[in-house]
Order: sequence, then structure tokens, then C-alpha cells
Amino acid sequence: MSNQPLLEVRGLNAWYGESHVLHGVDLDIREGETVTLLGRNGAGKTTTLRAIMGILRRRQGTIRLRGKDLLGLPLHKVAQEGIGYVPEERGIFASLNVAENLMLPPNVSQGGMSIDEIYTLFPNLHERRSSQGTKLSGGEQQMLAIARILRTGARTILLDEPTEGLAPVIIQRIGDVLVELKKRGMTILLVEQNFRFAKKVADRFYLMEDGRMVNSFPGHELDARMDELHEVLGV
Amino acid sequence: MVSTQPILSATGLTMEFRGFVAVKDVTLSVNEGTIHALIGPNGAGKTTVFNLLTKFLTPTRGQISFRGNDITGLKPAEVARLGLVRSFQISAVFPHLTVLDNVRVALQRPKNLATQFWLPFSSLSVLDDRALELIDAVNLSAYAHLTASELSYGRKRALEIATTLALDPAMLLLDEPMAGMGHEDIGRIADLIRRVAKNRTVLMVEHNLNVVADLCDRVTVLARGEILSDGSYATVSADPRVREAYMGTEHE
Amino acid sequence: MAVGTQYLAEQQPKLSTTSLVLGAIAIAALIAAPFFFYPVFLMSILCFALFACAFNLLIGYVGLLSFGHAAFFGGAAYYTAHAVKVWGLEPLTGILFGAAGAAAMGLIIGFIAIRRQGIYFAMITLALSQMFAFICLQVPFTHGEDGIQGVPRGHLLGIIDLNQPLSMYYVTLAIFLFGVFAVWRIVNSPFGNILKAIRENERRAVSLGYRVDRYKLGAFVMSAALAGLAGGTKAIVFQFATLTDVQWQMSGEVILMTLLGGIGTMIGPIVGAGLVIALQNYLASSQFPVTVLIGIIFVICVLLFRRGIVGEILELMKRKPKGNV
Amino acid sequence: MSTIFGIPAPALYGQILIGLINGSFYAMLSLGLAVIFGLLRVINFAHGAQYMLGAFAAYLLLTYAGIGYWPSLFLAPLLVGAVAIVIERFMLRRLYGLDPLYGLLLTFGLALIFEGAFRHWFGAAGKPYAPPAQLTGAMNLGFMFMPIYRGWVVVASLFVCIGTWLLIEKTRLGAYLRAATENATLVQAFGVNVPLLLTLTYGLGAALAALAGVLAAPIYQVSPLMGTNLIIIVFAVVVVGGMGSILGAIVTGYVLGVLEGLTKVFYPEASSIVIFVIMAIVLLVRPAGLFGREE
Amino acid sequence: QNISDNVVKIGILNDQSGVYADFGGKSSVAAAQMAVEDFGGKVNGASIEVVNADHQNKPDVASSIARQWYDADKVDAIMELTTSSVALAVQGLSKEKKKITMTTGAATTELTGKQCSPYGFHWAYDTHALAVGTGGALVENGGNKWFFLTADYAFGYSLEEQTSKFVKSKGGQVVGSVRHPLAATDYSSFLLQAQSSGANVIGMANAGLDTANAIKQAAEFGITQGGTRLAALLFTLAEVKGLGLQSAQGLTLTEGWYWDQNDENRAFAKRFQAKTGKMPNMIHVGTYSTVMQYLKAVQKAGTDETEAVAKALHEMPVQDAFTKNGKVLPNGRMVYDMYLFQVKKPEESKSEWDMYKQLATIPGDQAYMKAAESGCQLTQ
Ligand SMILES: Nc1ncnc2c1ncn2[C@@H]1O[C@H](COP(=O)(O)OP(=O)(O)OP(=O)(O)O)[C@@H](O)[C@H]1O
Ligand SMILES: Nc1ncnc2c1ncn2[C@@H]1O[C@H](COP(=O)(O)OP(=O)(O)OP(=O)(O)O)[C@@H](O)[C@H]1O
Ligand SMILES: CC(C)C[C@H](N)C(=O)O
Ligand SMILES: [Mg+2]
Ligand SMILES: [Mg+2]
Repeated sequence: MSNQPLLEVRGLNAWYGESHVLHGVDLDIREGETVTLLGRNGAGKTTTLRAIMGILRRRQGTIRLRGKDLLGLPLHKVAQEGIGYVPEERGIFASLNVAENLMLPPNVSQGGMSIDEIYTLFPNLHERRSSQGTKLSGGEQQMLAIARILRTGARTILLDEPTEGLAPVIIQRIGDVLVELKKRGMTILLVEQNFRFAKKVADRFYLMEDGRMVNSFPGHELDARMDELHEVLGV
Repeated sequence: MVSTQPILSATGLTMEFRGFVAVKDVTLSVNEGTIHALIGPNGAGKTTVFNLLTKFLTPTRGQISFRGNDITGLKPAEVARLGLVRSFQISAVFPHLTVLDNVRVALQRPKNLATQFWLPFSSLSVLDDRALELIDAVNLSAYAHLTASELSYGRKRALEIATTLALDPAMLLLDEPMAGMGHEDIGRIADLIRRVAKNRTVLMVEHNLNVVADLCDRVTVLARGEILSDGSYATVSADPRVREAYMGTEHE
Repeated sequence: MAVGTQYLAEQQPKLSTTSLVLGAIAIAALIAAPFFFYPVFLMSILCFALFACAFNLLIGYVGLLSFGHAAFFGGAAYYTAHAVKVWGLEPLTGILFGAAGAAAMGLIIGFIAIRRQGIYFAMITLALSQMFAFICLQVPFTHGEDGIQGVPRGHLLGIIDLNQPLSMYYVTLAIFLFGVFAVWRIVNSPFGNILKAIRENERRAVSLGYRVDRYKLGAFVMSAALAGLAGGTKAIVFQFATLTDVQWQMSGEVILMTLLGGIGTMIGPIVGAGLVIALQNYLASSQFPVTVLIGIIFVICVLLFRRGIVGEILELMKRKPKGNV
Repeated sequence: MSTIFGIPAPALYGQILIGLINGSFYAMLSLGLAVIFGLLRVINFAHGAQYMLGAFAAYLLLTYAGIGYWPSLFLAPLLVGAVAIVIERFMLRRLYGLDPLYGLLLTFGLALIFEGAFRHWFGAAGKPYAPPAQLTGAMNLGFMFMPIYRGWVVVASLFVCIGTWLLIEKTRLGAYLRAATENATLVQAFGVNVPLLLTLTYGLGAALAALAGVLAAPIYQVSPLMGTNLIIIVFAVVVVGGMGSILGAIVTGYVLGVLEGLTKVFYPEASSIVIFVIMAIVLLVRPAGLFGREE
Repeated sequence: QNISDNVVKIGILNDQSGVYADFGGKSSVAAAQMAVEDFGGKVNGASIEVVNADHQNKPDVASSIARQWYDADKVDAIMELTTSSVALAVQGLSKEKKKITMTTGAATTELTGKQCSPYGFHWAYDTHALAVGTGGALVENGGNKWFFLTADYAFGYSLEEQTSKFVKSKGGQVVGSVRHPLAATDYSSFLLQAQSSGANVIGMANAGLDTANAIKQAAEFGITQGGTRLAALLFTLAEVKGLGLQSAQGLTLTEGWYWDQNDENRAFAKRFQAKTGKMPNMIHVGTYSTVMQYLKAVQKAGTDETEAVAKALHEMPVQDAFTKNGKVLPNGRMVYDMYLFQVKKPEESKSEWDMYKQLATIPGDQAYMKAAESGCQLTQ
């Protein structure tokens, strides 16, 4: 692990139309690290991810990946730099079947998982590989959304609330998957409300409030900081 | 007022999607005045069961009866008119109407003030008292004149419940009412559900097991389209099959 | 982004005293107008303005774009013309007969079209109205390309001689005002409130127990009837009913009028109709091809002024910060 | 002379064949519409105008540059496709994300402009365009004379339709197209250059229309109004087939062409409305169209 | 002064952008202006003004333009009126408003028949003349079994009716007919129907682009090779030019004027071509003639008051660049000699506009219906 951050965000501001949502977000992620964003509903977690990707175009500040400025790049070029995005609403395509959904994202670099590996990891998907993508249940869709990024060889992954609406068993399985990804050296930026889940995988936490980073601490301090978190998150 | 009289019962409910059986031979009965939970892993078929019960889908096989009437052949709007009203997994309000108007829209039908195209708008003001009462019941009085789109997620769900209550339904079907909700809202909605369930029946889908344990009189567990277990929370959560298929090993 | 769940219109501001005053001034101006302008020109504006208002009832308040409203406008013109010319009906009865015929057609076309939304709805209404146009070409009573010519204006209720341009004008004005009032009343009624709710979230309206298809069909029929009222009146004013009025280009024109004036505003369609008719009138004797200009206006409106003239003005007056999706 | 249902067999076969030829145009045009609608969610009202532009491009190439039919078969779609790309870049693009009705209205306005301008410059009377020398003459099929050129049109359109279908259903590019239809941003977030994809798709759809126009030029006159009424029939075809379904557009195009031909034999008065009647029936029975998916 | 507002205003109302635009169109306006020039620019000291408008072949558009011209713009007379539906509408309105119309662009005999007007005049041609001319020529050449391809509106019906009557009176028979919508694109199925009916002549009771397309497609389907003949009942120089000699060769057609008939015509045509870029057909020159004749009538009557001018028009012979022996019947029909032409083969044509061979002259009295037979109330 080098000291130079892989992803470096400085003073990021972002707007939806006229409404100013991010007010100077700073964020660093080192290669191979898993970082989790915590924050209440509406704190700006999703917006941060969308602004990093460039889905949200109205932004100011600096975003660098391996020192390369991402701000000026069109969305598809950002992806080609090796960032995989798993959106909040999952984004499964109804007009493609499960296998086609899985095959859809173009490879951005070598070393993605093979289809067989993916089916071993997610047997449900194998079983339903020829059904229409959106006919899967919520949980199955979530797995599909993660799986299809793993195939592309993206080494940096932005995950937005992967456990939302999922059954405990599935959450557990997704947790296992993330641990496995960490082992393979992936860099993960995770947005999560469920910190029981997050604790299992996160190296570091960032705490967000009203479009700003208000705190950051290493993963093992989570339990110790529970009270503070209660205050910010209203748990 | 927990009775043992079923208000809604489904027998042999089966739903096939082009060869894929999403719901298989489900027989379910919900007793009048209870809060009944439907839980199960993702893809178990919970939302599908809801869609079948409220006729947004037509079952491949099986019968549904509500308060003694066979409703298997009815249309969704007709089911709602009989007093079986649902919410959606994705929040459903009328975003550009005010909170008050959202509730008034729901009140218009039971008060027979919906088809009069010759009456002025002001004739709707007779509904205001009742509407404000309902809004108050869900703690939204302070927001009555905001448009629904300006509400936070949790308040939107509260509004949705208020509009549903406006119909004074005998039975409510709630699909994941707490999903995506912040912690502070969860408690509020749970209270609200408990309150409205005083004199009606509730069937809800929910993944938050604390809420289920806390709120529900009875739990039906669905897995792979079939009923896996049925009974009180304590009974089902002790069932090893349920633990394996749903709760996982971590849950106490 | 689900197709058809969005809508084009803006919320309607409440009726205020300023708008009452403005309305009164407008009506006074309309009463005085025939002394300053050519009455037939004014009557044609009134007919089309009413047509556009009827059309706007659907697009502006139910969110359904009908691309087939010519069928109701032109169909009613045929029915009225035939009833008055061949059966010798009294003109007002003839106009009402035309409107009733349009309503009946609205019921049939609406029944089929209402099953789909958004662009599908637009295409289906377009196709069905084109089918009606083909039927008009074939059935004998319409007299094909010749149309029903020389429809007698006759005497209103047997008393007022409509051959006098001024009496014809005031009768047309009265019908126009009635029609506009009807649209306004429908929109601002308990029924209109449900329409709004359906437009906002149809599934939710269903789950509240509303049979949304019936509401939509009801609005469709009302819109058709009012379009028919306009068409019937036009037949008496121009003493004519022809294929022009049933063809899809006419449906396009009424869309343009409404879009140009402002979809979902009460007076937008009226302003739009006035502008388009005036423009056509002016261009008829110039070198510039009319369709090209109409096309250009369409493109400009869609790209730059989606709210239409009146809509943009209202927006300026509101100056409310926007900022949704 | 044998008869079928009281109709002389040659007349019947003849009409079926003519129906198939008309169906070829329906299929090619509705195919282009389906491709554009599929990805851009735009009902391309200018499709009829683009068909007309294709025919005019061929005519103008011949008259002013002496370029004949065969090169025009490629050049005309290329030219019209280029015009379409400009339209997509500077106009349609600004409407993405808005209600799809705006796309319909914009292209409607464009259709009026093209047709009005060409009518202004060239008059409404058609301009003749001769079929290529290799394809003139007719074949005696026994029951009728089949102009060789029309036979060629049927074959050519089949090739084009099947080719396009394979491209979209069976290739990776096609999968991008279908996915981008639903959520273009996300597809782009996977690293696909979606804006380029959209532009090319509109260009491709318009080029298909133009190709149909070139094929039509020797059959009908080249006239500014040739697309106007055709396009509405094609809309009906698309609704019957199921919006956005490529296969639906193709199959329905041919089938309705033939049915229309048959109507001309049995009940000619209804031939101009038969497609609309079928559309109404299909909508009542299957609102999503024969090949369409329920939304 | 006896001229209202001291200006004589003439309106040319015709199709300038639609399917019949080449038939008359803007060039007719030029012809009208030529007439004004040739007349000397002033009548009884009053100036002459020509206005024009495009009615897009829509009778309602036409009648509202006419209404406005009369009510607001003080137009005294309207000429040309392409297409029967338009002409009937405007003539009807003008009758009510007591204004003169002189139709050159429409064909139906109704104009001087049941719907005739004391102020309505019909120049150039009509369906009767076409039936006698083109229909007659084909019957004489052995065409005795007819099948009609008819435009589905008044003009088509009128043309079919007149031609059938004529064919039957010569001992021929009509074996069938089919109606097609205006501006249909595909005639092949109608042509096949015609062919399987066993007819030896297909009578095309349509006009403009419709006829041109049908002719082309008949050639494609080998219908003419099979010995069936085509009768293009209404076809003029403008359409022949549009279709091209290759496809049009051999057609017989009836017109009242052709540029290459004599020196005077050639001179006129040359002037016209200099202005418009093309050679005139009978409609263009006919419109020239109506304007000229109207001005002469105003001059003779000494006023532009309708009754007086109409009376003069009824009385005066027509003698100008258009015809040498025209006379106006009581029903408003202007009767003059028509000519039967055949379209040349491409190799026979010596110049761009050299397209006709003259076959015969049809004396006016034969070409046009007797006033008494027309059904016009004014003649009783
Ligand atoms: N499309 C949008 N247009 C306007 N405002 C938006 C939009 N999306 C989000 N916002 C606003 O931006 C702010 C941050 O939203 P964001 O979605 O980033 O929150 P979040 O932290 O991801 O919350 P959650 O836990 O609910 O997903 C909120 O106030 C929200 O209302
Ligand atoms: N319209 C449909 N066509 C085909 N399959 C469907 C359809 N709707 C649902 N399914 C399938 O039925 C199964 C049950 O889905 P359902 O949405 O009812 O699950 P659920 O229990 O509500 O899950 P979750 O908790 O994730 O919302 C899933 O496997 C899904 O893929
Ligand atoms: C312009 C003409 C070809 C029209 C035809 N003469 C008619 O009377 O309708
Ligand atoms: Mg979020
Ligand atoms: Mg569900």
C-alpha cells in the first residue's frame, strides 16, 4: 500500500440544478482500501459517488485517480479509467436477460472474474440466467448489479447501499463477497447505512453530514465511537 | 380485538411467469384485526403475493376471498373499493399536490365527490376537516400545505398511510413500509402502524426483523414461492429452516 | 424515466382578482372587436381557439397528447353541416348535434386509445383519426373532396338572422365563451382534481379505488364534445365542411396552437390560436411557404419555449426558483 | 381460369404479390422507426420526410451529378444519415430526458419544414426516376407480369431487414443499444460512449428510411409528398407490431402489406382503412401489440 | 367615375403548392399580368391590379380567401379556380355575393350545369370536352370495352360519367371501374384489376400526378404491351413534361391550345417562357384569355358593376391569343374549338418542348354541351 492516494477528492462542490448539495467534500482512498461513507438520508452520500463518476455534471473541485484529473472527462472515459459503479437503484436492464446484463459492461482492464467464477459466487444468477433482468427479485438484482462490475476488471468499485432491502442471509453473502474482493486487492468505496455490515469490511469510515465530511476514523474504532455516531446519524 | 375470524384468505395461489413459478400453491389466511407479517428472502415472491391479492396481477391458479366475497375475478380498483387497500414498495404519493390535496383526493371517492365535473373546486372544502384530522393522525399537520415532493422520505410514507386511511379500509397491505428509512423514522412509522391497526387488519412485508418481532401478531415466511413456516414470531424464528433460508446465522 | 408518467403542463395558478379584471377586459375587447377587424377572421380565431382549449383539456390536465383531434372537430363540422343543410335543422340545434356526434366518436376512439399512454396514445389517436378521414373520403354524405358546401346559416332559434355578420359574430362569441367556461369548470372541479391525481401517479390512483380508465375516457369524451362544438360552429360560420378539418395536419395545427400559447394554461391556447390563424392569413398572400414557417415555429417552440408564450410569461411572473430533476 | 372464393386466381395472386411489395416498404420504414424509438424514445415523425429526402437525393444526384442508381443506393442514405446526425446533435439531443412527446413534436416540425421546402422548390408534381437498366422489364409469372425491379425491392428489403435485426439482437453493439434505451447514463457509466451511439442510431434509422426512398423512387415518382401519408400507415404498422420490437416491425410490415393486398380483391372500399381496423382490433385484444412487451 | 375605388382588382386563386401546382400555379399569375400589360395597363382610366393566392386545393381555404377578397380587399372578379371542388365553392359564394368568377382550372360540367351562376363563366375545357375529344379518339380506334380508374371525388365522377355516356352512345361498353383516393401512390393493384376485367381501354378519370403515376406503372406491369390502351382523359403539356416523353409517348389527349400550332402561338409562348421558364398549357393561356376578356367587358360596359360586366361577357365574342372563335353560352360556358393531340416519341421530338402531334380539331359545338342540355336553370 503506497501513501499516494489512489482516489483523491478535494473541495468537491456539486449541484442538482440550482440546489447546492455538496459543499467542499474531501476524500482519500488508497489502493486496496475499503472506505465506507456513513450519513443520514440526504446527507449527500449518493451524490458524492455520482459526482466522482461524473454522472452529475455540475461540480467544482478536484477529483484525481492515480493523479489523473477526472473532472474534465466525459462519463464513459471515467469508467474506462477502471472505476466500476453499482448504483443505488441497481440499474438492471429489462430488455436484456440475466446473462446479457452480466455481459453488458465492456471490459476496462484485464483480470476481471470469469463467468464461471461469478456463477459460483452467485448460484441464483446461474439458475435464472435466461430470465429477463428486471424479473429478478430485489436481492437477485443487487447481486447481478455487483456481479456485472466484477467481470469488467475494474479495480476500483463504487457501491451504493448494496444491502438495502435485502434479507439477512443475502446481506451476509454480499459481505463475504466484499471480503473476497478485498483479498484480491480491489479498492472499494462503499455507501452504507447498515454499519453492522460495514464494520465487517471497512478499513476506514467517513462520516457525512449536509454535504460535508465531518469526521473520519479507522474501522476498528467504530464500536468506540458509537455514541458520537448516534448523535450524527440519529440511530 | 384480535379475532380468529379470517378477513382475507387465499387458497392454492399460484403465479407462473412464462414457465417460472414465482408463487406456488400458497394458502394464507389473515385474521381480522391482526398485524400479519409476510417475510422471506429476496425473490421469495412477497411482492408478487401482494400483487395477486390486490389484483394487480391475475393468479394462474387459486382463489382469493375477502370478507366472505370471492374477489378472484375483480379489477384492482374494485378490490380497493371493497376495502382492501395497498401501498407500494416504492413510495406512492401525488408529488405535485399538497399534502392536504393528497389526502383529499383519497377522500373524494368514499364521499362521492369525484365525478362532478360541473361543481366548483371549492365544493371540496367539505372534506378539509376530515383530511386535516387524518394528517394530524400521522403527525404531518405542520406540513399540510407543502407539496408532497418536498417531504422527506419518511414523511412521504406517513402521507401515504394517511391517504390510505382516508379510504377507511378494512385491511391494509403495506409493502416494506420501512425500506430506505432512517432510524428516527422507523420508530415513528412503527407507532403509526400500531395505532392504525387498532381497528383494522394489516398485512405487511418487512425485512427489518426488529420491527416484525415488535409489531406483528403473526408471521408467515415465504421462500421460493412456497410457505415455509407460519406462526408467531417466536415460533418461526426458532424454525431452523427459516434460520437457514432467511435469517442467517448472525441473527440472535 | 418511465414513459408517459411525466406531463407537460405546469400547475394552474388560482383564480385571482387580477385575472378576473383581465378577463373582463378581454371580454369587453372581444365584444368591440368586430368594429375594428374583419368579423369572419375573428370568428375563425374564436372557433380555433375553442378547439385548442378543448384539446388543451386533455394534454394540459390529463397529460394525454391526442394527435387525432381533427376527427372530432372536422367530424362535427360534417354532422352539423349535413343536419342543417339536408335535414333543415335550426343552426344551434345543428351545432349541438355536431358536438354530440363528436362526443360519440370520442367514446369509440377513446375506448381504444385510452389503453395506452404517452406517445403510444398519440400514435393511436393519430391512426384512428386518419382512418376516420379515409371513411369521410368514402361515404357519400361528405361529398368527398368537394365537402358540404353552401350550408345555410339560417336563423338562430328561428329569430336571429345569422346571415348578418354581426349577429353571427356574437353567437360565435357566446358559444366560445361557453366552451371556455366549460373547460375551466371541468378543470377546477372535483372531477378535475382526480384527473390531476391520475396524471401525477396513475397506479396510486388505482390503488385508491379510482377506475382511472373511466376518468380518462370521461375527459376524452368531454374534450371531443367541446372540439365538436368548435367544429360545428365553424361549419355554420364558413358555411362549409371539408376534408381539411378531419385530416391529421389539422390535428398538428391544434397542437401547434396549444404549444405556442402554452400547454396547461387557460388562455395559452387562445393566444396560440389567434397567432397561428393570423399568421396563416397573412402568409396566404406572401411568397413564403406556410408549412415551412409552421414547421419552424414548431421546432423553435419545442427547443426554446416549451412552456409557450403564456406559460413563459406566467413563469416570469412567478419567478419561483426551479430545481427539480 | 380457376377461381378462389369467386375471384380469378391470377387476380388474387397478383394482389398478394403487390401487397408483399408494399409490405417491403412498410417493413423497412417501420424497422427504422423501431430502431430510433428503441434507443432514443423518439417517435421519428420526420421518418416520412427522410424517406422522401432519400428519393430526392437519388434524383438530385442523377440530375446534377450524373450519379446513377447503384451508387445512389449507398450515397443517398449516407447523405440523409449525415443530415440526421446534424439534427440529432443540435436538436434532438436537447430533448433527451424530457417527455418523449417533445421528440415527436420536434420531428413533426422538421417533417413540415422538409416537405414544405421541397414542395416550394420542386412543386408537388413528381419527378420521374428510371430504374437501372439491369432491372428493367418484367417477368411473366403466368398469372401476371412481375416487373423485375419490384422483385428486386422485395429481395433487397428482406436482406436489409434481416441484417438490421441480426445486428441489433445478436451483437454486442445491439445489447448496448437495447440497454441504453432504458438507462443511457448507466451504460455510459460502464464505459460505453453513449452519446456517439445515440447519434449513430438516429443516423442509421434515417439512412434506412432514405434507402427505402431510393428503392421507391423508380416505382413511384419522386415527390415531396411521397412520405406524408405513408408515414401514418407505418405508425399503425408499428403499433400493431409492438413499439420498439424490431422483429415485430418487420413481420407486421410484410403481413399487413399482404392483408391490405387481399382486401383490395375482396372488398376494395376498405383497403385504405384495413390496416387501421386491424390496429384497433389488436389494441383491444393485446394493448402492447403483437410482439410488444407490456411496460 | 364608374369604376369602384378607381381600380379594377382581379384575383387569381389557384393551387400554387399542391398536386396541381404545375397545372396552373404561379405561371398563371404571370399570364394574367401579361394580359393586363397587353390590354394597356389601364381600363377606362382606372388602374388594374392583379392579386393572387394559393388555395391548396381546399375548397374551404379557397372560399374564405374569396370571402375576404370580396369583403375586405375589394376584389372585383376571381379567375382560374383550379379543381372542381374549389371552383364550385367559390362560384357559389360569388353568386351570393354577386361577383364574377371565370374558371379555367376546373373541369366539372356542374359549373355550367345544375350549379351554374349568372356571374360564373367557364373557360378552357370541361369534362364533356375531354370525353368527346380523348374518349372519342379511342373509341374510333376500336376501344370499345372500357374500365375506369377514377379519382374518388366530384371531378373524377364527372369525368367518368361523361366519358361512359359518350362511349355507350358510340356502341361501346363499360366493364368496370375502381375508385382511388386522391394522391394514391400505388396504382398497380387497380391496374391489375382493370387488366383482369378484359377491358381494352383503361380510362383514367383522374389528373396530375395520379395519372402520371398510373401511366408509369401500367408500363411496368406490361399492361400496354398486352394491348390494353390507356386513355389519359385529362392530361396537359405540363404533365407530359413531368412524366417525360419516354413514358408518355403515344398518349392521345385533348387541349385547347398548343404553343407550336402557329406563329402567333409561338410568339405568345416565347414571351411566356421568358417570364416563367416554361411553355404554357391551355390553363395558362385560358387564364390570360379570361383576364383579357374581363377587361374588355369592363371597357365595353363602362363600369365594373357586376350585372353590366356579366351582360357584356355573355354578349362579346372571344377573340384573342387563346382562341379565334370563342362564344359564351347563356349558362356561362365559353365554347371554342378544341384539338386532339398525340404525344411524340422521344426520337420524334426536336426540342425540349416539342411534344405534340396534332391529330384533329374538335369543333366547339361538338366539344361542349348545348346550353339547353346542361341542366342550368338560367337557360330555361
Ligand atoms: N435528482 C435530484 N435533484 C435535486 N435534489 C436531489 C436529487 N437527488 C438528491 N437530491 C438532494 O440532494 C441531497 C443529497 O442526496 P443524496 O441522494 O446524495 O443523499 P444520500 O446521502 O445518498 O441519502 P440516502 O441515504 O437517502 O440515499 C438531498 O437533500 C436530496 O434531496
Ligand atoms: N413480472 C414477472 N415476470 C417474471 N418473473 C417475475 C415477475 N415478477 C416477479 N418475478 C419473479 O418472481 C420472484 C418473486 O419476486 P418478488 O418481487 O415477489 O420477490 P419479493 O419476495 O418481493 O423480493 P424482495 O424482497 O427482493 O422485494 C422473483 O424471482 C422474480 O424474479
Ligand atoms: C387541376 C385539375 C387537374 C383538377 C381537375 N380539373 C378538377 O376539376 O378537379
Ligand atoms: Mg443514497
Ligand atoms: Mg418485494
